[in-house]
This record gives sequence, C-alpha cells and structure tokens, in this order.
Amino acid sequence: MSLFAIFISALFVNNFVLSRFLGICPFLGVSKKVETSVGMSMAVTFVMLLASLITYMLQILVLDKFGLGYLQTIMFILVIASLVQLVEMFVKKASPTLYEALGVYLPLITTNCAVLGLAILNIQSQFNLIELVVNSVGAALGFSMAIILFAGIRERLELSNMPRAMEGFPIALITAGLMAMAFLGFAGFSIG
Amino acid sequence: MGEKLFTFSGGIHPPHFKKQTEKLTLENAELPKMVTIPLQQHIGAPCQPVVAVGDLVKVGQVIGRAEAFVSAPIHSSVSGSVKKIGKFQAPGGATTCVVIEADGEDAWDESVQPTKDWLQADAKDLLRIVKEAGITGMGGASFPTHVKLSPPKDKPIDVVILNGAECEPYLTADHRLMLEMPEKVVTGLKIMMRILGVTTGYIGIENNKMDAVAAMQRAVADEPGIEVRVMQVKYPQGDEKRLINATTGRVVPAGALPMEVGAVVSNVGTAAAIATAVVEGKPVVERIVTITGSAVEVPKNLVVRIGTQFSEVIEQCGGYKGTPSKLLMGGPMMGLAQYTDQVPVIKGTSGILILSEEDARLPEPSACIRCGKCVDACPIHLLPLFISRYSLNGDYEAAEKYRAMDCIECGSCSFVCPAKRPLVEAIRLSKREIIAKRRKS
Amino acid sequence: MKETIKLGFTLFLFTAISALILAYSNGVTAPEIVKVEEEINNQARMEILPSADAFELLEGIDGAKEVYKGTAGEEIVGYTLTMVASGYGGNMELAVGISNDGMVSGIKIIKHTETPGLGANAILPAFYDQYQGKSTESVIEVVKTPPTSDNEIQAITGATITSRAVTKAVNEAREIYTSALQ
Amino acid sequence: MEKNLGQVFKNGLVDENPTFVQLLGMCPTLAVTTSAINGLAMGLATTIVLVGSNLVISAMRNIIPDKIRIPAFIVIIATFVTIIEMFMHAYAIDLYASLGLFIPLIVVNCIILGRAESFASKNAAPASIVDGLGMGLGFAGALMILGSIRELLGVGSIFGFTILGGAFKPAIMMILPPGAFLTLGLLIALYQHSKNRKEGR
Amino acid sequence: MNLIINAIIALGAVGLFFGLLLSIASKAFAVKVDPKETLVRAAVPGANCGACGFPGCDGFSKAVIAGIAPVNGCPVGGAATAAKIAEVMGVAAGDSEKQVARVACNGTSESAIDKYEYYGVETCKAATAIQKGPKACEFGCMGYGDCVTACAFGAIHIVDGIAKVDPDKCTGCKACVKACPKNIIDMVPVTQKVFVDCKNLDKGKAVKEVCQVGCIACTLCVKACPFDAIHMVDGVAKIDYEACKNCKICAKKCPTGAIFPQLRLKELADKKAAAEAAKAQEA
Amino acid sequence: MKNKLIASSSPHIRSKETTSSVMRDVLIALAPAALAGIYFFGFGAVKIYLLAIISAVATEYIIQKYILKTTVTIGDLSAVVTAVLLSMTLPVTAPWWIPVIGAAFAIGIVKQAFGGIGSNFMNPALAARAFMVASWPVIMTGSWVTPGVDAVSTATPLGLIKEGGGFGALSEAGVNLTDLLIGNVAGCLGETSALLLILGGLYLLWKNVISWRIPVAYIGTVGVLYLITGAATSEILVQLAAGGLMLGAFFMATDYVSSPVTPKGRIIFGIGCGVLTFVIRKFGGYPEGVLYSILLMNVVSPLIDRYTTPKVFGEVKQA
Ligand SMILES: Cc1cc2nc3c(=O)[nH]c(=O)nc-3n(C[C@H](O)[C@H](O)[C@H](O)COP(=O)(O)O)c2cc1C
Ligand SMILES: Cc1cc2nc3c(=O)[nH]c(=O)nc-3n(C[C@H](O)[C@H](O)[C@H](O)COP(=O)(O)O)c2cc1C
Ligand SMILES: Cc1cc2nc3c(=O)[nH]c(=O)nc-3n(C[C@H](O)[C@H](O)[C@H](O)COP(=O)(O)O)c2cc1C
Ligand SMILES: Cc1cc2nc3c(=O)[nH]c(=O)nc-3n(C[C@H](O)[C@H](O)[C@H](O)CO)c2cc1C
Ligand code: SF4
Ligand code: SF4
Ligand code: SF4
Ligand code: SF4
Ligand code: FES
Repeated sequence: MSLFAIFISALFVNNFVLSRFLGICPFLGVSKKVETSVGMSMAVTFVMLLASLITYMLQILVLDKFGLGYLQTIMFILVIASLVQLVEMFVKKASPTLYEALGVYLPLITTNCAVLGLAILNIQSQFNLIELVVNSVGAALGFSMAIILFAGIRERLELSNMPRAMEGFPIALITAGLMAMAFLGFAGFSIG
Repeated sequence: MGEKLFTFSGGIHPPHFKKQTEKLTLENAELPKMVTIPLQQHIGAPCQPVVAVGDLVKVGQVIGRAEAFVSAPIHSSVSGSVKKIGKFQAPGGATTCVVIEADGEDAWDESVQPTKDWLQADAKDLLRIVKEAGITGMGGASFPTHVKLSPPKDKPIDVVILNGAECEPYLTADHRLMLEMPEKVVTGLKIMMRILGVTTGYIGIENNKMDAVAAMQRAVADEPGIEVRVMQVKYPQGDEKRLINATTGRVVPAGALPMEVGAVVSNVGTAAAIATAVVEGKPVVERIVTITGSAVEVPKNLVVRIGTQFSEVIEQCGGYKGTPSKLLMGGPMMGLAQYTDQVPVIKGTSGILILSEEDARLPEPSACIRCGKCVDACPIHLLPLFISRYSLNGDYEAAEKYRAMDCIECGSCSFVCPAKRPLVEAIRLSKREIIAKRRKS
Repeated sequence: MKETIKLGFTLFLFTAISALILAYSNGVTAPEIVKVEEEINNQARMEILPSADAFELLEGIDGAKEVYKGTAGEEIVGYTLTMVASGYGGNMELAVGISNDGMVSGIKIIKHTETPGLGANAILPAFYDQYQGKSTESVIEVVKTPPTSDNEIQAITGATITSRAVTKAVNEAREIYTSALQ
Repeated sequence: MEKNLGQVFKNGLVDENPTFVQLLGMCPTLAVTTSAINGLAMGLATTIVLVGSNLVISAMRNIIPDKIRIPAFIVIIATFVTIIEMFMHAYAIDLYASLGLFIPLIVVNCIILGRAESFASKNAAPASIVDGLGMGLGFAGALMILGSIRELLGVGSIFGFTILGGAFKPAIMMILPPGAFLTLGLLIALYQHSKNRKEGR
Repeated sequence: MNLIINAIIALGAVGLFFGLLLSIASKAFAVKVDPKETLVRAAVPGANCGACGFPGCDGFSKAVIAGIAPVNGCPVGGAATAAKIAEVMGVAAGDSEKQVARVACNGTSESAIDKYEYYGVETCKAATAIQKGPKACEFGCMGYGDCVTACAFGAIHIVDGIAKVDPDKCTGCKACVKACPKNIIDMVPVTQKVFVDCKNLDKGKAVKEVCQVGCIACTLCVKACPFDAIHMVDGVAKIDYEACKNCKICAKKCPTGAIFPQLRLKELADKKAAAEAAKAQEA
Repeated sequence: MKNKLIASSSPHIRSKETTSSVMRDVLIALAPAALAGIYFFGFGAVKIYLLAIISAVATEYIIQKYILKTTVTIGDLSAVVTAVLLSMTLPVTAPWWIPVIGAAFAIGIVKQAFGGIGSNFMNPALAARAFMVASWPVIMTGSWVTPGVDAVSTATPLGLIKEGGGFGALSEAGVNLTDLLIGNVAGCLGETSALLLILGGLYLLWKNVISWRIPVAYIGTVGVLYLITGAATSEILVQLAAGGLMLGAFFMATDYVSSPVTPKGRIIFGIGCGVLTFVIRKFGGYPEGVLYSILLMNVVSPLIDRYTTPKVFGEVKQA
C-alpha cells in the first residue's frame, strides 16, 4: 500500500470512529459543542502520535527483543496512561492557556480505545516507522474530522424540537449511524 | 424604462394595497373637540409640561418644553383650555399627556409668525426655527430633526437625501404630499441644505409612484444640485441605510449613523414641515395621515391635528366597516398594534390601518424548513432563522453572536417565511434581553 | 523523597507480581497456542492440497507471502501459496494450492474484512470450489453470468469486486508457480 | 459502608445498567455485537475481568497509594485481560479471531476503571464482587440483546439458528457499523420512552 | 525461567520508572485547586469517560462549581453521586431559613380581565413587548409560563391562568425570579403563611377596573395588624415577614381578597361547586 | 368598539407562500420526469410510487398521532415529496417491500426521530436509499432493465463505463446521448430523463423555490473536473446526463433542510457535492457518486453554515 492509500484509508475508508468503532465514548461524550470537540481532537491527535511512537519503540526495543509479546497490552496501557498523566500535569503547570484548550481533555484519553487500539493496530499491520506515522496521523485526523462534524450536527440539533425520548444519547447514536452510513460512500475505494 | 433604477440587495415585494388611497386628494380633518397630546412623541427625553390645568392655550403655543438637547418641544394643536394633565394611553403605551378642550376658535398663538426673508436667514437661525417648531422625523422613528441637522464638526455632511420611498404597503401620505405640494417639499430640502451648507440633494422615490416622480421633477427643474432618484419598488427601500445605498452607492457601516458617510436622510413630510415652520412660522400641530384598511368604511388621506383621538378620525372616514379586528398605527410591516381606538394621533402617525378579522388573523406558525428565504430577504444579510431560534431557546448570547442587534426590524423575514415563523418577534425579544443585559453590566 | 521511593517501589511491586503471573500463564498457554495455530494452518494447507501429507516452508520466493512445498512421502506433490489481495473492505489473505500436475487444487480465504452477506460469501464453497481444477496455463477470468468456458469464474452476486480480487490473487499465484516453482 | 448485596447486584443489572443507562464501554458494545454469540462472549469476558479486578482492588484498597492509584488499577486490570486473552487464544480460537482487537481493549473499557474507582476502591470484597457481577452481567445481557437483534435482522438467525428464513431478505446494514449505531440508539430511545411514560410526562 | 525473569525485569522497570516519575511530577507540578472542587471531584466516579459532555471528571467538577453543570449531570455515578455532589454544594448555599418562590398575583382568568387578544410567541417575555402584555393589569401574571420553563424542578404550574409555586418542590434556586418579565416572583420564608398577592401600584379605582382581587391600598389591613407587620409601600400593601406572626387578621379584613387569597379562592371554588351542583340538579 | 382587538408583533401581513405550496411546486416540477419513468418502465413504476407515498404518509401520521401525540403535519406534503423522490431512485425491479420499508425509514428514522420537518440533518430520501443500498445491494444495484416491454436485464450507463472499463463501453452497448437526455436508458425510475429533470429544475428556479447556487455549483464542478482530467466533450456530457446527477443537483442537493442556508454556504455545498461525485465515480466502489456525495455534504453542512455567516450589511472589513 502506498503511503497515500494508508492515509486515505485511515482517514475515510476505515475511519476510526465510524467504521472501526474506536474512541466512541469521547466521540459521544465530548461532542456537544464544536469548541470542546476541537479541543478534544487536538488532544487526541497529540496523544495518538505520542503513544504510537512510544509503543512502537517499546515493541521493537523491549518486547520483540526479549520475546515478551504477551506483555504487549499491559506494557502499552501502562506507558500510555502514565505518559498522559505526566503530560497533563506538565501542561497544567507550564501553560494554563494550553491546558484550557487541550490539557483538560487529556485525562479522558487514558481510557480511550482509540489510542491503545491504534498502538496495537500499528504493530499488527507491521508498518515501518514512516507508514506508522502516516497511519497515525490519518487515524487521528479521521477521529478529529468525525467528532467535529458530529459536534456541528449536534449543535444544530439543539435548535430542533425532537421527541423527548430521543433526547441525548439516542439521537446522538442515530446521528452517528446516519453519518456512518454516509461514510459507506468511501467504501471500496480503489487507490494504489 | 430607459432610466437606471436604484436599489439594494435583499428585500421583498409585499403587495402594495395602495390602490385604496393613492388617488385620494388630501382633505383637512374636522377640528377635534378634545385633544390628548402626549409629552413624549419622539426619541429622546420627554418634555416638561409648561401649562397647568385650567390654563387657556392657543394653536401653536408651547405646552411642553424640551430640556435636553435630544428632545423637541410640544405645541398645542387647538385653542382652548387645559382639562387634565396625567397618564393616558398613547400609541406607544401609557404616558403623560395634556388634555385640551377645544374652544372651536382655532386661534393661533401670537408667537406664530412667518420668518421674514428666510431666503437670506443664516443657518443658525433656520436651525433654531426647526428646533422650536418641534419638528421630529415624520418617516418613522420620530427623531428630533434639529439634532440631525447639527452634525458634529468631524463628520462633514455633503448630501441631504429626502425619503419619498414610502415602501410600506397601504400608506400613501408621502405620495399625496409629493403630488400636491412638491414645492413645499423642495423648499424644505433647500432649507435643510442651507442649514448643513450642502449643495447636493436627492429625492428618492420608488417607481410605483411615477406621478409623484414627475411632480417632483417638475419642482426641482430649476434647482441646481437637487435631483430626483427613481428607485426600484422593493421593501424596505425606505430604510435610510438602504436609501443611501441606493441613491449614492455609499454603505453606512453597521452600527453607525448616516452622517458617517456624509449623508442626512429625512422624510419628505419632515421637509414639508420644515418649510411650513420656516416660511409660515407654524410649528408641528398637524400631519398627513392615511386612514385605510379592510375595516374602514371610506379610506382617506387626512390632515389631522396632533392629539386627535383615533376614534374621531375613524368616525370622519365613515366609521368601521364591519367589526374591526386589528388597529395599527403605521403600515402593516412595521406598524404598532393598538388595543383601543382611544389613543391620539401623534407626530409620527403616518397611517391608521384598520383590518377586518380575516386580515387580522395571521396563519399559525409551523416548523422552520430552512428554506433560507429569510436569509435572502434580509437587507442586513442576517440569518433570521438562527437568531430567532436561539432567542426562543433563551440563548440570547448566541443570538447576539449572530448579530441580533443589527436587525432593523423591517419584518421582511417574517413576511416571506413560508413556515410563518415569528422571526422578527423573536429577534426583537432577544434585542430587548441583550440591551437589558448590557445595561446591567 | 522517601515517599517518592516508596511510591515507585509500590508500583514496581504491582508490575513485578503481574509480570510473574503473566509469565506463568504464558508458560501454560503458549505451547497450546502454537499448537492450535499450527494445526489450523496445516489443516488449511491439507484442504487445498489434499494429496500432500507434509509441508515445508520455502524461503525467497517473491510475490507471495508464504510458500509451502507439499510432499507425500518423498515426492513433491505441489505447493501452497499464501497471497494478499485487495478486496472491497481491505486486504484479504488467501491460500492457493497448486498441484504438480499444473492444476489449482483448491483455494481458501484465510483472512478478510469483506461485507457479510456479500464479499464474505467468498468463504463459501459455492464460490471457491469453482477454482478447483483450473489449469495454471490460462488466465482465469471473472464473469457475471454462468461461465461458458473453462477458465471462467462466476462472480458472487453483488460482490464483483471481491470476486475479482480473489481471482487476481489466484492468477498471481499461478504465475509464480509457472515461473518459479514448476 | 453497609450495602445490601441484592440491591448492589440489581443496581448493575438494571438500574444503572452500564449500556442502557450509563452508556459506558461503547466501542465493544457497537463493534462486536454483529452476532448474539459474539456479544455474549465479549460480555462474559468483560464480566470476568470486572469481577477479578474488583476483587483484587477492593482487597488491596488500603495499600494502594492514591497518587499511583490509576497506574496500579490499570496494571491489575491489564493482568486479568491478558490472562483472558491468552486462554481464549489457546482454547477458543474462533471467538478470539472474531473479537480480535477488542479483547485487549477490555483494558480501556470505562466500565472497569469506573467501577474500580467508584466502587471497589471504597467497598469491601464481597460487595465488590457482587457489584462486578451485576455490572458485568448487565453489560453482557445488553450486548447479547443487541447482538441478537442485529443478527436476527442482518442475517436472519440468532446464535446461529436460522429464525427468519425463506422470504426474509436480511438487511446487511444491520451488521455493518451504521446498523450498530441505529439499533442501540433506537433501543435507548425505547428505554427512555418507557421511562418517561412511567414518570407520567 | 529466564523468560519469567525477563518479564519481571522489563515490566517492573517500567513500573518503577513511572512510579517514581509520577510521584516526583505530582510534587513538581502541583497546582492549587479549589478545595470544593476536590470535594466534588471525590464524589464523582472518576471514570473520565466524558459522557457528561465536559472534559473529564475534573472538567465536570469545575462546571458544577461554576453552576454550568447540574448536580445530577454525571450519567455514570447516577443518583448516589448526584446526592453526594448536592451535599457538597449545599454546604455553601446553606442559609438560615429556606426561602421559596411565590408569585405575587392572584388575578386568575376569572378575577382579572384582558385588554386584547394576543397573537404571537406564547411566552411572557414576548407578550410583554406588546403594549405591556394582554392582561389589563400591567402588574399581573400573564400565565404564559416563562417561570414554568425556567424551573428545573417542576415546582411551578399554571393554574387558572396564573403561575403557582409548589413550596414543597421549590428548591429556592431563583431561576423563576430571573425569568419573570413582570418581576412578580418573590422569595419568601417557607414558614410564612400570609401574603399580599398583588403588586398593582395604581390607584384603587384603576385596580378595580382590571381585577377583582387586586390591592386597592385601602389600608384596612395596615390598621388591623396587631403587630405592625404590614405597611403601604408605593400604593400596595407589603408584609414584613420578620414581624408577621401569621395571625391572618389582615387577610380577614381585606375587602378584595388580595391578602392570603387562599381563603377567597376556596370561597370561589365553593361557589363554583355549588353552581355546578345546582346545574346538575336541574338536569 | 365592543370587541377585543387582536394585537401582535409586526409585520402584520404575510406572504401567500406556505410550506405546502412550496412542496406542491416541487411535486409539479417532478411530475414530468416521474411520468416519463412510468412511460418507460411501465406499470411497475406506478406501483412503486404509490407504495412509497402510502408508506411515507402513513408512517408520518402514525408517529405523530399515536406515538408523539403532536399535531399531524402530513398536510404539508413534505412526506409525499420524500416518497416521490425516494421512488425515483429505485429500480423498477424492486420488490414491493423496498419502497415500503424505504419510505418508513426515511420518515420514521431520518425525519421524525429528529423532530419532523426541518429538524433532520440528512436528506431523508437519500438516507433511505443509502440504507437500502447497504442492506440489499443486490436488489438495489444489481438488477437494471432496459425500458420497454421486453425488459431485458442490463447495466446502467455509468455501470457500463465502470464495469466495461471505459467510456467506449457505452457506444458498444448502443447507448447515445439522446437516449440519455430523453431517458430511454436503464436506471432508476426518475433519474433517466435528464431533459425533463432540467425542465423541472428550471420550473423551481422560476418559481423561486430553489436558488441557482447549489445546482449550478454542483453540475459546474462535475463538468469542470471532467474537463480538467481531459475527458472529451461527449464524455463530459454523458457524465452530466447519466446517473442521478440532474435529479440530485436540482431536487436533492437543494433540499432545504439538509443543505446550508447561507448564499456562500450553498456554493461551497454544491462544489463539495461535485468534487465528491467525481471522486466516487472515478475511484469509488460504486458507479454512481451522487447519493453519497450529497449525504456526505449533508453531514458537513452545519459546519458550512457556521463558518459562512454572511457579512452583515455595512460591516467593517477586518483589516
Ligand atoms: C424597515 C424600514 C422602513 C422604512 N421605510 C420608510 C419609508 O418608507 N419612508 C420613510 O420616510 N422612512 C422610512 N423609514 C425610516 C427611515 O429609515 C428614516 O428613519 C427616515 O427616512 C428618516 O427621516 P425622518 O427622520 O424625517 O423620519 C423606514 C425605516 C425602516 C427601519
Ligand atoms: C454496504 C455495502 C457493502 C458492500 N460490500 C461489498 C463486498 O464485500 N464485496 C464487493 O465486491 N462489493 C461490495 N459492495 C459493492 C456493491 O455491491 C457493488 O455494487 C458491487 O460490487 C458491484 O458488483 P455487481 O456488478 O456484482 O453488482 C458493497 C456495497 C455496499 C453498499
Ligand atoms: C441521487 C442518486 C444517487 C444514487 N446513488 C447510487 C449509488 O450510490 N450507487 C449505485 O449503484 N446507484 C446509485 N444511484 C442509481 C444510479 O444513479 C444509477 O442507477 C446507476 O448506478 C448508474 O446508472 P446510469 O449509468 O444510468 O447513471 C443513484 C441515483 C440517484 C438519483
Ligand atoms: C426544493 C426541495 C427539495 C427537496 N428535496 C428532498 C429530498 O431530496 N429528499 C427528501 O426526502 N425530501 C425533500 N424535500 C422535502 C422536504 O424538504 C423533506 O421532506 C425534509 O427534509 C423533511 O424535513 C424537498 C423539498 C424541497 C422544497
Ligand atoms: S432579521 Fe431584521 S433586518 Fe433582517 S429581515 Fe428580519 S427584521 Fe429585517
Ligand atoms: S424563511 Fe422561515 S422557513 Fe425559511 S429558513 Fe427562514 S425561518 Fe425557516
Ligand atoms: S425556579 Fe427555583 S425558585 Fe422558582 S419555583 Fe422553581 S425551584 Fe423554586
Ligand atoms: S409569574 Fe411571571 S413568568 Fe410566570 S407566568 Fe406569570 S408573568 Fe409569566
Ligand atoms: S469503550 Fe469508551 S472509548 Fe471505546
């Protein structure tokens, strides 16, 4: 697969949220306002890149070297969780503005399937470093795109008078379903 | 038509409904037996009464003195005796009024004297006359005209524009005025130009009043610097910023006044009132009112004394036809609904519109279908559907973000909406809330 | 400082104990996992090259992911080639068995992400059995109507893309066979 | 804290059902419920991890320092997850293949960490086990229902047994991503509708 | 065996490393937080799932304290958490005596008249924009229920065309007070039993023209009160709740029924019931 | 004056246009192409139209009357428009339950769940079609017939191009531009006659029901993209006339509810649809891109609205 194909695939065809079901909790939770969803997507993009690079190193330098493949899950999540916590503490102290825009979202990301999922998928797909970066960027942008578009729609839904039973999560899920349906349009793309 | 038509972007084409009255020559209304004159008929500070119960007054005598700069004195419109001073219902809500019982003499006050050699009078004197005559805008907002004519030094004015658009459906008061007294209008314009030291004057008229255009063109034929500009019929062509844009191509910045682009806009009626004040010395004691609508027996264009009760005026038009269901002061697009006909005609009363039940009942609103017609219609380029929705949801901050405060409340959006949404109403609501909030902080 | 060390040590204890437990259970399950995987793969190879009873990995063959030589006793009876195809929903992995008489002896889809009910029907015998017995001499073609000639495969209804992808992979395997193995 | 164990159990199963009320662990809920059996298996795997981690965490709640609470919890949870993963790989390879990535992702299922923080770290072992069981089975049940509906409409069967045969043309979309969102959305809407009804609104 | 040791070393090292780092960092980067925030934060489950719509549990805690998020905003914690948060929040709010809202108007659709037929957006705010609202009394409740919408606790209902507060449900949040464009909702002590339910500042005659139960400023109540707890302020009676002993003498003296109108309401209700009974008998 | 006057906020007059008059205009505009569909495909087409309309109206009625217990709005005809447009995207070979389920999905899930007319963010008819394409792809995209009595199964023009590996496949199959314009080709009920669709579109433009921005930007973008990529004039014309482009550009991308309201936003929306249609036709897994490009742009349109708020009259330009 060419780098472009990897990128497009991660961004549209196999969109993390709408087709792979990763990171659904923040997708549903932090999408009530476009502003917050932008903050969230910046934070996710940052952590995804950081985590996929670190876990890649970990995999090559430790797990593969010592035949400890079975420790993958625990190692990855431990490292991701600790790193995110460290970064959060650091940002909070270092730059309150950055913290407001991005840092506050960091704790949510620890328990986000998208980050760990990406780390594991990267290894499974046997990407090299460049491919891994491209795939991670694609995945992160895919998440960001999905959540920001979703937030745009949800802001609009605030203005409609929907049935009471649909308020909140039901309508969010149905919206997401219709979005996923539209994204089927990208299925079957044949690019290099 | 060979001539280029002037206009603006946005706007709507409501039905004119002018047929009823556009051919009716002006008539003088009967002298009222009793007048109720509100002490605040204009934007700005209310007047203080200078008469007491029992005082005898004459036509044109000052009964309310303006103390602030942005204010205009109030004159008695009849001769007679002051009966009461107190709170009475006026078109804009209950306010302090002076009630005068007419003695039928219609004697003018001694102070009413024609200005000698007004052609030679200097600008300052003319401005003083305008101020003392209590002239306020007759086109809508009733803003004291002398204030308009005293721009700050750093805002040089180079053009005076007379507003003869009369874009409101039903109303023909300005139309008749231009047709019957074109010279007076031109005289008023010339006085304004003198006061402001300006050499250019435009008179903007919509092309559904070609006879008025012809009359005005005849009247300005020998006046260098004054020009009649024919504009495309479109509502709200008469709004001053639209008018300036159409006649001069200038764009008044949002939130700013016409003087920002060197223009002063006045209604043709205002110009005529200026002419009357300067040439004849008479303050504003009467005005032209179009009485029309589906629930009045004989529609008319009447010259009515200020303070005459609506009920009396309507009586002179043969009374109600059937049961009236809605009574408006002004036109149907921007007019103010009244709940009783016991309210007086004021300086800003350009029309009394009486609608039958059938016309008064508006269709029920349904859900917005996002057709965007309100967006296309809005002359300000706002998004009325969003502002109104946020407003109804109580999210006034969002309404403000969508620039609710720039709305001129022209009603174009509500008019075109196929879903009959209460757009202006909701926007107006958010404007009031936003202003209240601003005042608090 | 003392607290810091204590905290670090506590977390160390947790991880160490966890590592111990995991290493132990890995010890228990790892051989089983290897066995299961091996069994599945072997079984797959048997299915598509039934004449063989043992397989041996061949190194250094371009174009295929894995190539196994199938033997029956001492004799080489054919090869199985694991191919990657680009299907509708992403990459598919399939194994192609080619017997030494120049025939496709069978194919098996190992991994795929095709749509259930459509492309996923490629794992049904009705589809993949069509490849059995195709000659390695001629290019296999996909048609939408019942095949009229020997080298044609009928596409799965509504999943022409998948069918083409599989066929393309089989054709590639065929070429590797004729050029490098035969 | 005294807790009525029955109440704790029912709480997880119904009142605060992780799927229908709390909407936690959405990724596996949506991803693996393409069939009833997958849903059930995922639910049970999660239950085991939940019960195990709840037990261990409540037992150790007094010796885990607050500052490294989260990493410690994660280590405990991840250990359980890895064990499950190994055993599934060895003894249930089919399920292992179809659940795929979502087995290791049990680690980040918010339900587990959420229960660890809000229940196990504050309650004694017996109550924690019951809580884990209740929540876990609530989750498993919900996943199974979702899986059954999607399997029924999308394939025509439940647990692999053909129910709607013959003229029924399965709607493939039900087992595709959009089907997952729509089904869960409608189920929750139904739940809210009946709740509103009950509250007489 | 070697493998096991490898595993312990590798994983242990990571654990040790991050354990140390985290504890150092938590000291180095310590930031002061509002103690109340810590309390709220302790009350929420800490799943950091974002389901509340805020950035994590910290974000939610902050929002609760800022008054943006409702106390029951955490879907994970459920009712138990909500109660806990409410407790934390309540500590600060706890004034002396609980205050509840009361609508100072008793001009039901039977007692007070309308001056016009209103057509437009059915909210009190919108209706007041048109000639001060359709109710002839400028000071009265119009009953379009802006306060009802504002109340998050279902404590206000429109009864006979005017708003009525249920003191049991009212939490004293004052949302309704802010919502009412007529400014006729007051906060009153929950134990108070007597009220002047009118704010009409007009003269007696003008009041009578528009409403049967308005305060006409006749001062009978002021004279009757043995505790000097009721006074005329700007043409309408006003009770001093500190001095009032709830003796209800003023209510009995009031000729229109503007004070403590439950008495009168009951009267009216009885009359209505009697009339209906009579009608029923006729039939 | 004895009676109580009515008082309300200005304006006190309203235009004659109503939601139902707008929808009626859309139906009138659709009629020629719909009738052509019936002419070409026969009675089967009538059945599909009727079933879809009955199902859509019944769904709306039942949901509003019995489930939500609100006012019933079937009188505004929007459900009928949805049903007709949905039918126009169905193949004549579709079994009876396809229009029934499709219309119910469009109204029930895509429209009413969001609060009814005006509240949905996605085009109901297209969403329903996407739902059915994903659920029953074989029925929806696999069984085209040529118009006429002896309906033979065949491929649609775009399908021919995609499958047959190029533009040449068209002439081989004996399809020419005239057929495409008239509608004498295989395809969905209402999409085949480009000419009548354009006619309907012009009617809507004339009646001021739709603005020119979306259709012009949409069709223009597709044309320009083919031009840039070096397609011959005849191929560009075929690409414009074939498939759902005309139907989509005039009737579906212009759906008020699911497209932006700002003038600039509408242009961006049209361009976006055009680009996506081109990309999907060229690289995607389907021969036709109109459906998904409009749906995808529906998803983006709230953000488009948000970021294309027009400049207020006289607003001072940001320096
Ligand atoms: C929507 C709208 C429509 C208006 N239409 C007219 C009109 O037709 N004729 C007019 O003289 N003034 C009209 N005005 C008022 C003008 O904007 C402006 O205030 C007036 O012409 C100034 O003249 P005056 O001060 O002499 O009244 C309108 C205002 C608005 C907001
Ligand atoms: C949701 C969905 C899933 C699809 N999955 C597949 C698939 O798995 N394999 C495939 O070849 N085509 C798939 N398609 C593509 C269509 O069925 C496409 O029209 C078809 O491949 C064209 O082939 P045909 O000539 O057999 O109709 C899918 C389409 C949709 C809408
Ligand atoms: C708006 C619209 C969207 C459509 N989308 C698709 C699609 O995504 N896939 C498809 O196979 N057919 C779709 N169709 C039907 C096709 O346009 C058409 O029947 C077929 O794909 C190609 O036929 P043609 O060559 O006659 O255009 C759509 C039709 C319309 C009107
Ligand atoms: C110009 C125009 C185009 C429309 N296009 C569609 C359409 O493509 N699909 C549809 O379901 N409804 C369409 N409608 C009807 C209506 O807008 C639709 O049912 C709403 O989306 C329902 O909220 C259209 C209406 C108009 C006025
Ligand atoms: S929003 Fe305001 S300015 Fe714009 S059309 Fe409506 S009333 Fe007129
Ligand atoms: S005109 Fe009416 S229906 Fe159309 S967008 Fe504006 S508010 Fe909505
Ligand atoms: S809004 Fe608040 S103060 Fe008013 S009634 Fe409701 S709970 Fe009481
Ligand atoms: S109390 Fe105020 S807000 Fe409530 S219904 Fe009466 S007028 Fe409206
Ligand atoms: S389960 Fe919560 S983000 Fe995936």
